[in-house]
Amino acid sequence: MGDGTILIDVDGVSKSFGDLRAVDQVSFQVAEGQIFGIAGPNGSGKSTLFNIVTGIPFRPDSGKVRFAGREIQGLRGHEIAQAGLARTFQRETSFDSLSVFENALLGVTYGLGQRGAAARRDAVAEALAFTGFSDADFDLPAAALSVYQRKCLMLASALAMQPRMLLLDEPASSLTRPEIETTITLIRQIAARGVTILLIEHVLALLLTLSEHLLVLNQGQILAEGTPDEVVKNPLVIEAYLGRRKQAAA
Amino acid sequence: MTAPAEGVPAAAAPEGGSLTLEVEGLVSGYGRVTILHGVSLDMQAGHNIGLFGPNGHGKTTLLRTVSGLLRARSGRVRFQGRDITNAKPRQIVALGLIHVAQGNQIFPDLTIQEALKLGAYTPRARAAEAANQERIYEIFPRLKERRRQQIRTLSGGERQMASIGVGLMGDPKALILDEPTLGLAPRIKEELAAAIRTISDAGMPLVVVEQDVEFLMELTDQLYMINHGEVAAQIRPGEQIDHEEIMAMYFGTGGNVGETVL
Amino acid sequence: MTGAGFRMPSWMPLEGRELAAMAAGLLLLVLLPLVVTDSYTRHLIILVFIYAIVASSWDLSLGYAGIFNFGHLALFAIGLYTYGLATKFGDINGWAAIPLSGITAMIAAAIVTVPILRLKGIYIILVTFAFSQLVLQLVVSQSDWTGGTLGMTGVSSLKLPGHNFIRDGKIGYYYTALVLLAANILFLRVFVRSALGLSVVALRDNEEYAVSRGISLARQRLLTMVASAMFTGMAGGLYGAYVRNASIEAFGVGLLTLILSMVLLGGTATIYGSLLAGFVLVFLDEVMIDLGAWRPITIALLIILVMLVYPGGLYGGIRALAVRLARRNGP
Amino acid sequence: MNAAFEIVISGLFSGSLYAMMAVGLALIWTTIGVFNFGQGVFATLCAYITWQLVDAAGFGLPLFVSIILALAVMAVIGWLFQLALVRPFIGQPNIVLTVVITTLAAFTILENVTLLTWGPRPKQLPPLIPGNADVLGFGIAAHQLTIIVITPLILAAVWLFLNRTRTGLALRAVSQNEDASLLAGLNVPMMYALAFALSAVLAGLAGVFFGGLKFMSPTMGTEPLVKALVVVIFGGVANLTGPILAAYLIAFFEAVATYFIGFYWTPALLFLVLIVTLMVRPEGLLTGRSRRLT
Amino acid sequence: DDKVVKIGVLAALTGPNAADGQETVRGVQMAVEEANAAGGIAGYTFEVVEGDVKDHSAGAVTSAVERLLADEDVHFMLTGYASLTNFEIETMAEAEMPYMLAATSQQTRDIIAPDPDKYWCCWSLTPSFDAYETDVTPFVEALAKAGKIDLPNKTVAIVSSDNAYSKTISEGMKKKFTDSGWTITVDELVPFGEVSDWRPIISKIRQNPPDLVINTDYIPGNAATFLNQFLEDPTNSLVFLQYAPSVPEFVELTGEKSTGIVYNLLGGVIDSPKWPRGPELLKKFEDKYGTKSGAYGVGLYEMTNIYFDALQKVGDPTDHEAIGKAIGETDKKVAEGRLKFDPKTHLAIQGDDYIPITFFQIQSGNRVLISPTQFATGDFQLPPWMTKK
Ligand SMILES: Nc1ncnc2c1ncn2[C@@H]1O[C@H](COP(=O)(O)OP(=O)(O)OP(=O)(O)O)[C@@H](O)[C@H]1O
Ligand SMILES: Nc1ncnc2c1ncn2[C@@H]1O[C@H](COP(=O)(O)OP(=O)(O)OP(=O)(O)O)[C@@H](O)[C@H]1O
Ligand SMILES: [Mg+2]
Ligand SMILES: [Mg+2]
Repeated sequence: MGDGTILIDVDGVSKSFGDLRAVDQVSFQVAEGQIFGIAGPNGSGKSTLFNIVTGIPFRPDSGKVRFAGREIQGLRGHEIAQAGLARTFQRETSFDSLSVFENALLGVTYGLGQRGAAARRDAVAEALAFTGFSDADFDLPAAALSVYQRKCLMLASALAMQPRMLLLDEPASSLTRPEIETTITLIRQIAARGVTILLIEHVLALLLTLSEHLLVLNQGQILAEGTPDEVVKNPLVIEAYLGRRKQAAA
Repeated sequence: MTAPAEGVPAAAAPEGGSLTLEVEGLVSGYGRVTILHGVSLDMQAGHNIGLFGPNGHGKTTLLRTVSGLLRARSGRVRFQGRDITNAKPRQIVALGLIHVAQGNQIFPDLTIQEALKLGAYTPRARAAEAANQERIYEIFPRLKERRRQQIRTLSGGERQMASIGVGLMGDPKALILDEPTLGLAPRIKEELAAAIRTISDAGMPLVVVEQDVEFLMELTDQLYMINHGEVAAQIRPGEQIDHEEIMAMYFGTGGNVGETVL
Repeated sequence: MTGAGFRMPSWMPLEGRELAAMAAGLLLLVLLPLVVTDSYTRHLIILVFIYAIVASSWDLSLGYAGIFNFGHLALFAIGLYTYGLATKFGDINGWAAIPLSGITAMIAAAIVTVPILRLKGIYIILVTFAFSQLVLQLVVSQSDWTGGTLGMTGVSSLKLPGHNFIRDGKIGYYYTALVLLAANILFLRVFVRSALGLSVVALRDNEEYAVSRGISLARQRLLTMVASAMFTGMAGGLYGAYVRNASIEAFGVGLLTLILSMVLLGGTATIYGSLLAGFVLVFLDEVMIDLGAWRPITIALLIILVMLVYPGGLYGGIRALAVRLARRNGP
Repeated sequence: MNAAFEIVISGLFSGSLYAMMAVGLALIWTTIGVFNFGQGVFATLCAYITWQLVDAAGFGLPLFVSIILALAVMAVIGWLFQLALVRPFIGQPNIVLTVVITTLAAFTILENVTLLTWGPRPKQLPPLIPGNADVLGFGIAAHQLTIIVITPLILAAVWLFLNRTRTGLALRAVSQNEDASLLAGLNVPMMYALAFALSAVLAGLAGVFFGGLKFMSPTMGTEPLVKALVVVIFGGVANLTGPILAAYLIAFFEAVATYFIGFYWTPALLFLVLIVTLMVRPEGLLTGRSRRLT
Repeated sequence: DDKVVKIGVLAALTGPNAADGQETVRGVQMAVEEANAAGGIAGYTFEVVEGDVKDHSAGAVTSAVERLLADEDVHFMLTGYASLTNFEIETMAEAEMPYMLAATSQQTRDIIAPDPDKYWCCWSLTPSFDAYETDVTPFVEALAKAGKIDLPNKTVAIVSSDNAYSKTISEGMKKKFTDSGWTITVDELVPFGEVSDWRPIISKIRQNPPDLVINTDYIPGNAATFLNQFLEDPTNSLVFLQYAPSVPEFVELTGEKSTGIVYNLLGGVIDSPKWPRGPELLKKFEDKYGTKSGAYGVGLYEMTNIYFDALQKVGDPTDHEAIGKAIGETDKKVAEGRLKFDPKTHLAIQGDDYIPITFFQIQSGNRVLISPTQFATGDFQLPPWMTKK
């Protein structure tokens, strides 16, 4: 699907906490429309990478991030979001004192979404329907949702922003198989709309199925990169991340 | 599947008969809503049980009721023959039934070290504190590296390790794990399974809730499927079960067997 | 019922039911003086109105936005002194001085927002409190103008040709205060139900998530603070016109406690709660006037009781009751 | 030299009083995550109870016996306080604000109860140690010297208890995650009770210090409370070290500023400095994680 | 005969100044009970209604005033002090309600002086405070002349608090002292409120010991702390404290320490056998309530009686204007001296033959009136910490 043009170009970004280099000189490029997977052992710096790319809650210590030809590493979090990068969080989050509808509405209002109340409402309704909510759910308080629904809502509000790029942090963690299946289909459909996707996941069923290109981090540095098939065969990756049996399975 | 039979010290089954944990017609819920409509399950001494089933159908609620966080509206819970229905959590912990809760939200402002120390709060646990800490640092070297780091700043997986660690510090006679692999990378997941298995074989029965059925079947041999707050199906120990059957049951709740089974 | 969003008319986020209720309430208060004829009771109601404006505006920053702005009363005081100085030395007409009070308060709010932009939770308490202390110090030290700790007397009353605000049985101030209150509540309700209002709540619920949805913390915080200052400052001006003097008691603990009690007893993030609690507190205080020290004790006990039974405050409590009644009368 | 000495003494003395008030407040905040506005009236109450016990018009007991008894009473009051005003709201979304108002209300109640019981006329406690002491040839009231000396000891004890004992650890953990605490076998209600009893005792002790220092009135608790709030927040609420340090820092700042630029502009200057500091260090003087408030 | 006149008292029944408030109400109560016991006045008996001014905030005072005004049986109001600004005088004038107060006189004068006739309602027991500002200097110099103290270099340290009362007085004092050729070694203004540690200021004073130390911060607690800390290491200076030592408990709480302290009072009760009404009323008050009266107890008692006299004269309590004027014509020996009002300011006239400024020294637990001589009950004695060649 990707037409090859580079949408985001991450160039040697680093982030340290004290003497811990959580992300260390990481560079990669993602083509428009691509689904780009990021894997790596726990604490290898995946979420931190998301954090510094989106500027939430902090910026990189060094390095550049070029998004659609524009340097964004200096921008504030909300500016980056408005530039078209929408992210989800590893722990399912929501605005608990707002309704499902309002949660998604915020995405439209402050993202790239349409102007005009009517258009906004339709966009929200569309995004919610797309992620599997029925009209009946719109007035539910977000606090009352189950784990899976929260993940969906988080996705809906991200989509409502009409982003050019979507950063998903472990969308499948703690989901059941059927739910994982649905999520896979969902992400495929999003990509089909031409939205570029950056994907962190430990559930290989989802990661390996979806990723067109896979990046493996270890200790904040790039350990391996390539197509999923190449990467899962890479002994370094097996050693650091997959472990013996998974590799056999893969 | 590794058969449980050998290596299980029969002595581990105390006077209360050969049942480690016994749940009878348990009913509980939150506020007005009832979640559990009479769940019963038996845990044979020396066997580990696994719970699975769709999200939001009461697995966690069941565990919370067993460990005293939620009041049982009716029904009984016995642990090693003792009736612990609606006992205070700290009494249950004192008996050695330790519950590692779902979601890795333990003590955000404490360091890993402090949290582990707190895990060994009961006099029972204090005795074995040093040994347990060693063991945990073996299973999760990462925790040792980061022992002075605030838990809120840990990565998702690291936090999960920490909360399992805190549970093990309680020197459990029996261990309840609610979705222990949440957010864990494949390899550490494997190692966790292996480690827990070893500990468990040395006489620490397990109750495990897990979405990853493979992982579940590695650890346990007696499976219950919780659906709509009831036991929808179960597989007794020793009973020959094949993978596909389980999957079928599992997907019984909708969704079809995807082509992407590893 | 489905999608609240779908029922929002695009020009205004308030729902029909709420508007109707508002109108009804307003009508009630407009007609009230026909029944309440003695000037003392009217005086008490005027105070309730003025306090309610201050409290409900505070509810915006404190309740909705979760900004722990403990300098809110300073904004009121700034309005008060603006009115005093403007009318006494700038001999500006009182009717012009009240909006002016609003403006100065808004400017002050904008200024105090700068240092709290990066701050979280309780650290905001300290800065805003410090801010109010600085304002107090400023007022006290400029005694040539403000009268320092003596306060200012001879602040001029509101004037209308052919109407004497002082000997009219308080009817003039009653309606002036009522108009300001109505405008204030309408403004606040529209604010909180608008997209801007939602974004403010979102920031309170989960800052990082909100920012990731393109919401600017700095901008919304500034807007909230300034909005909460607008009517607060004007209320200060009206208060000055009404009591015709300005003294540093406006910074005092007594007033702070009263207003805070109104916000929390009424129920945070409700706007209406403050007015409700205002009536309750002021009139309770009145009926128990002869109990001396037992009066504050009883009122305090009552506050605690309400919080225990209805952590959502009086407004929440009344809603709960309404729901229960509805259930009982329903099938 | 003379001046320098006076400034040091002044700093140590005020610092001790601030710290004494602040540490109780900080204790509640770091453990339970709420502000107890009752802290001020705890001081008032304890001073009056002690007066009742020690004064000839009261029971005329020896001072130190009276203090011990009064502190015991404070512990009970603190426990009741959390039982009625804090415990019921644990786990609610805006507990911080709710507790602000409930404790403020309790403040009003106890203040007026004091007014009704002991009347509005000023009273005074005997000094801990009467007479003047002589330090390096300078005179200083023995009472104040005592305060300067014992306060750090008490603070150190509290600090060690909280940071070096398992109970202290539990105390800090319990409000971070009540379920997890229960599952670790903690006696949660006991922990809350302990935290409040302890901080009530500390505030009470501060009250006894004040009572021997200035005239007691039912409203004597307000100013120390406000000061303590400033100190605690400025010090950073992650732990006790911050507030304690802040207390002495602020006191020394005031002493120096008062001496050189005069009493009048010192508060203003102090507040300016506080604001600027927080702009540079948004998480308080000693940076540490601030608690989530909502 | 059941014709009842209600007398409205504005007082702080709750809050930080409840002590003064209580004393105020008791003073009025005492007068009213007497009058009623004596069968009333002009055929009327009396009833006290209180208006709680709480923390003296404008809102609270307005409420209290409005509340009393709303009661049409109230025909007279009085207070020790109600609001910070005395703005309620305006309200009383508009409501044509006879009103007496004993609050700081400066604001009263500022309000009334521009148009005295408009304010026929309102009269102040407190005389002009000018004497507070001007009379300390001659008093001290007189002591020196009499050889009771040395003034080697005519230096004075003046500490004040930033409140209406203290600040005005200290400003005036400074002017007077400099005009009389004194040098001011320390001039400190502390923010209004509690001062827990005076040390930095006292150490400044000690830098070069002055002949005279003045603190006009009237808050008793502050004054006591100041005294204690000064005495930790006293300089050879006379210590003058404004107002605080007149508070009954001051002496008993500071004990021996206060011996030697000098203070003065304007419109205070003259506690001297040479002015019998003073001691008599003080005793009456203490016998009745078991606590000593400060300025307000006896003061309000006298004010109430002034009203009774006016009523006696007019006969009709509802003729407010007549009552107001009658009060204005008062010329009577009261506990504070001879009371006569200045028609231009409606303040009591000040002076040795009217309301005198009385100087006291505390001598081993007793307040000794040492000036003016016609009331003096004793002589000045050198404070224990001072020396003299
Ligand atoms: N605020 C922080 N302070 C200190 N260390 C931090 C902070 N945030 C993250 N870290 C550390 O940085 C490393 C990378 O964290 P990160 O969350 O990016 O890991 P991750 O790859 O997302 O792991 P997981 O797969 O478990 O989510 C971890 O070791 C973590 O402990
Ligand atoms: N604190 C609560 N208050 C009210 N309802 C709750 C609460 N916690 C859980 N529930 C509801 O109880 C039901 C069962 O929840 P529970 O967590 O036991 O399911 P589960 O099987 O553990 O799901 P998961 O696999 O997502 O953990 C869900 O519908 C959930 O919405
Ligand atoms: Mg992560
Ligand atoms: Mg669960």
